[in-house]
Amino acid sequence: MYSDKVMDHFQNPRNVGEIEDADGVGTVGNPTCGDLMTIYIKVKDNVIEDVKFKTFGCGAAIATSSMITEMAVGKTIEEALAITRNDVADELEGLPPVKMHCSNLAADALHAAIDNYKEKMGEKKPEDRCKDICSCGK
Amino acid sequence: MIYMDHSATSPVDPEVFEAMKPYFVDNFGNASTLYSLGRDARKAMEAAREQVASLIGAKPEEVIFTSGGTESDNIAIKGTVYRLKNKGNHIITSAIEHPAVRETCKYLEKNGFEVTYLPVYEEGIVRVSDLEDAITDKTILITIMHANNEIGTIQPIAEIGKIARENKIYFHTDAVQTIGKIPVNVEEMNVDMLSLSAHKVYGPKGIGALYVKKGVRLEPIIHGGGHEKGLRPGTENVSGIVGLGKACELAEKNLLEDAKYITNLRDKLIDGILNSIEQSYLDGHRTKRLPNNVNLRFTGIEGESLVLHLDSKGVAASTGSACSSKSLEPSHVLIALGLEHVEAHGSLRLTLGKENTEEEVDYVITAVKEVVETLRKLSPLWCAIPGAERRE
Amino acid sequence: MIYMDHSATSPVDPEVFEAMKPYFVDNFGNASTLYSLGRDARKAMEAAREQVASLIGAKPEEVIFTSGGTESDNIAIKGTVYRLKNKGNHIITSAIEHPAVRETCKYLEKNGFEVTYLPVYEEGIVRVSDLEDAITDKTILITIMHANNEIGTIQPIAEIGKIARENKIYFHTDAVQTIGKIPVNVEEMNVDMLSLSAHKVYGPKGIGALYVKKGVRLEPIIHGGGHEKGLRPGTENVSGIVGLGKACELAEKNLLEDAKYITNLRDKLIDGILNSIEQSYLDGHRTKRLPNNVNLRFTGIEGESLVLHLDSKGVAASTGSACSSKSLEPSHVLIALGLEHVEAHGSLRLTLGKENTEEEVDYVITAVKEVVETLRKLSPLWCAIPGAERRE
Ligand SMILES: Cc1ncc(COP(=O)(O)O)c(C=O)c1O
Ligand SMILES: Cc1ncc(COP(=O)(O)O)c(C=O)c1O
Ligand code: FES
Ligand code: FES
Repeated sequence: MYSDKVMDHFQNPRNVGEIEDADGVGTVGNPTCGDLMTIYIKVKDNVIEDVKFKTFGCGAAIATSSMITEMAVGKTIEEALAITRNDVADELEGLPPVKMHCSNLAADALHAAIDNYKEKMGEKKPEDRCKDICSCGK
Repeated sequence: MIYMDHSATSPVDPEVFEAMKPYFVDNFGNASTLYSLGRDARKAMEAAREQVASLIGAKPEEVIFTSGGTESDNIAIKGTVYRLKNKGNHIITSAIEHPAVRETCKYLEKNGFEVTYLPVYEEGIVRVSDLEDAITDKTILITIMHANNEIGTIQPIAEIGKIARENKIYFHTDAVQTIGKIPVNVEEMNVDMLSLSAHKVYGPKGIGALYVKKGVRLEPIIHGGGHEKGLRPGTENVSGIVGLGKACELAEKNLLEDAKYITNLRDKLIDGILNSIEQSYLDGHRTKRLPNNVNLRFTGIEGESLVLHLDSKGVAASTGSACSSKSLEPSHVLIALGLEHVEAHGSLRLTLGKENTEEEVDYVITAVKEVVETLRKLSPLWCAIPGAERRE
Repeated sequence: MIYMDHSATSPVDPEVFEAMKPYFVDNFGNASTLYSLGRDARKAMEAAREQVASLIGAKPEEVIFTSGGTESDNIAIKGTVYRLKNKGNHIITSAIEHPAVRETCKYLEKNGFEVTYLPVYEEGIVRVSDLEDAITDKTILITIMHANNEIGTIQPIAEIGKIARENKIYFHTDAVQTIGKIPVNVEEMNVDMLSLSAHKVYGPKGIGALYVKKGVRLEPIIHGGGHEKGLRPGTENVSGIVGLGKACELAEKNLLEDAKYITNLRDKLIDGILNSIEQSYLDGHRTKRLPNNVNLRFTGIEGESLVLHLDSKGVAASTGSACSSKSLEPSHVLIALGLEHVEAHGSLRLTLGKENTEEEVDYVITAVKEVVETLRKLSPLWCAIPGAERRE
């Protein structure tokens, strides 16, 4: 079902975690639909220096999150914005058709983090964000 | 590998395979032919029919061989309602049926039938009073499973059957998950039709049976050469039938002993996990469940990831998470329990078999704990849960 | 035993059985599960799909696994006409279809569809001009078998398919008797759907496939868990599928060689019997027939007796006699050839396989001669035939 590369990123996800003083944070998805992804970026001189993620989701969701952090790091903001949904899937040597939306999610999360950076909205504390994104009502 | 997905399928018992073996290369006769090779095949088939009948307390002539549980369910349901469509158009079922029943009902709903899906409440069990309320003078069929494949809850079939009889309504039960696990007796359960499948009980895949009570007439859904009283035409799958028969024989012989052994493992597994993992929950009634069924849920975790990580630790299990399904819909069974979508995503089903051991159960408890911890570290939901420990 | 009933079923080739073996006790995984045991089963299944596709010149994704030829025929026919019932209600078939097609058509006739049964004339072959005449603007399906199971006659499928395409009518062919015996290529034959069954080609019973051309959509007749693109739900019969795949692989590899060898045996058998038994006749076209089919008739003889006597001489064969059928109706195929009932009663079908030898053929010629003589001695019909030698 999953390529070896997907399984590798799923089992050994790169760049897991949060960046406390992130310059941009993007959250997409909805836990009700089974997936929620947050990407944190640290930017210096228009270049993405550090990326971290947290994901609730299936194997593909975790693997695409991990993959996109590797793809984004070292890229300029413009280059990172140019990473498409398909690029992530391609880089992972393909995804099952039903799982393509997971790669959409990863690209969207990265773009949302960049938007956030651009809007200079990175000043909120991570704890607050954590509360904001949890819509499961608990 | 530690196999804990017996409700998905079970290995063929070596004794079953031995029984089947002669019917491939050597005794390959077509059971509907006149010559001795064919007659031998017929004899083997009829012996198997007796073995199946014996397990469920039926007469051999009440057993029809099919290609599996799905087909049995379809024949029973469509066969009844197509025949009785002039009498009424109402079907009663439960909210937690297997897709073989559920999708058949959904299809019939699009074709002029009305279906009531009885609720199962938090414990996953239908209430007889709801059934009584649902019956109308248009009701022609009640189809409610004996035990659920996901959460293992056992339904009050005998009581339901009694009400069906009193109201002269045909009653079908899907016993695919119960044969060989708990006693199944068509007389005591008051059923008119009962579906079963070999591969859930250490028999081969692609073969099943439908019990049809004497006097009950069904319209076939597959037409052809008149085999199996016209209800299931097609050259008989002799090796499969022999395998089903042997599996039923073994199931009957070992039922009580196996059930006791497996219930013990089940309870150890449930307690072990609930006690060692915070915010873990059991789905479905604690005791009115199959001896082999464990269905748990962990806050902040998605099931497919859980299953894949367990696989890499050598444990085969399954989940009701939407992300593991073709439709990306979460399990309708978990939703019927009143769970939120996000909760349903975190479910893990471990279903035990006779070859599992206490050591395996211990290993699995530890493995689940480790995987849950790993995944919670990645989970943006976990940190958000009030009271949950935050990593710094 | 000399087995000459290969059109009823064939032994499983030992190589096929070897291929299947691992998928019972050891690699027993459910092909729809996430963990490695399930993924391995899935891989084996998909490899088999390629083997089947390769034999018939299809793409793997155009092959759906079913429980056998009967189910494939039912899915193709009902699946098409239920979908297209708003476009028209007319089906064209032949007068000599297998019951899997014929009874399905008869059932549909009772449910609002109209069916034309094309005649096959003395030689047992439909005429394309009759087909052209039969087409109306209500015609939604043509279903005509590739070769007949009783008399072996081969139908002009490519031509029929061409006409179907020109008229934009779906075309299904039942190729259960032809795969592995003569070339089958879905492109060249212009078919939209094609049925096949493993057990006629040295594979196991209870497994078959339906080719569904890309873009052709069918309504399922069995509902459930969405397996096989929703067209055939139910836990996949992995060992059966692997067996079907291997059987197709072997069939493809050996087709031309086997066909040549078996045609030679067939001709020897036909000539040997016709030359040595008076008032014996061949049913169906002499050359436009399957390499392995011999269908004969002997004045004054009833087929069931013939088959039982041959059995006691160690020869397995079959008959189209009514007395051997459940309905006591003579074969509709022989009647469609224009035979009288009494003639149809005397038919003997010998269908050869790759393991038959010249010596077996010689033995069978003698055995048939002896049995025919024995039975004619008992037959009140025989002495009544003008010109026949009277016993004194
Ligand atoms: C309760 C129940 N009913 C029906 C089925 C279908 O059986 P099969 O896979 O043999 O078609 C299953 C298993 O898949 C089941 O668990
Ligand atoms: C021409 C033809 N079609 C269909 C079938 C049915 O196949 P199965 O017995 O696999 O259902 C057969 C054989 O019985 C056949 O000869
Ligand atoms: S997160 Fe649900 S399918 Fe990927
Ligand atoms: S003679 Fe007895 S059934 Fe025909």
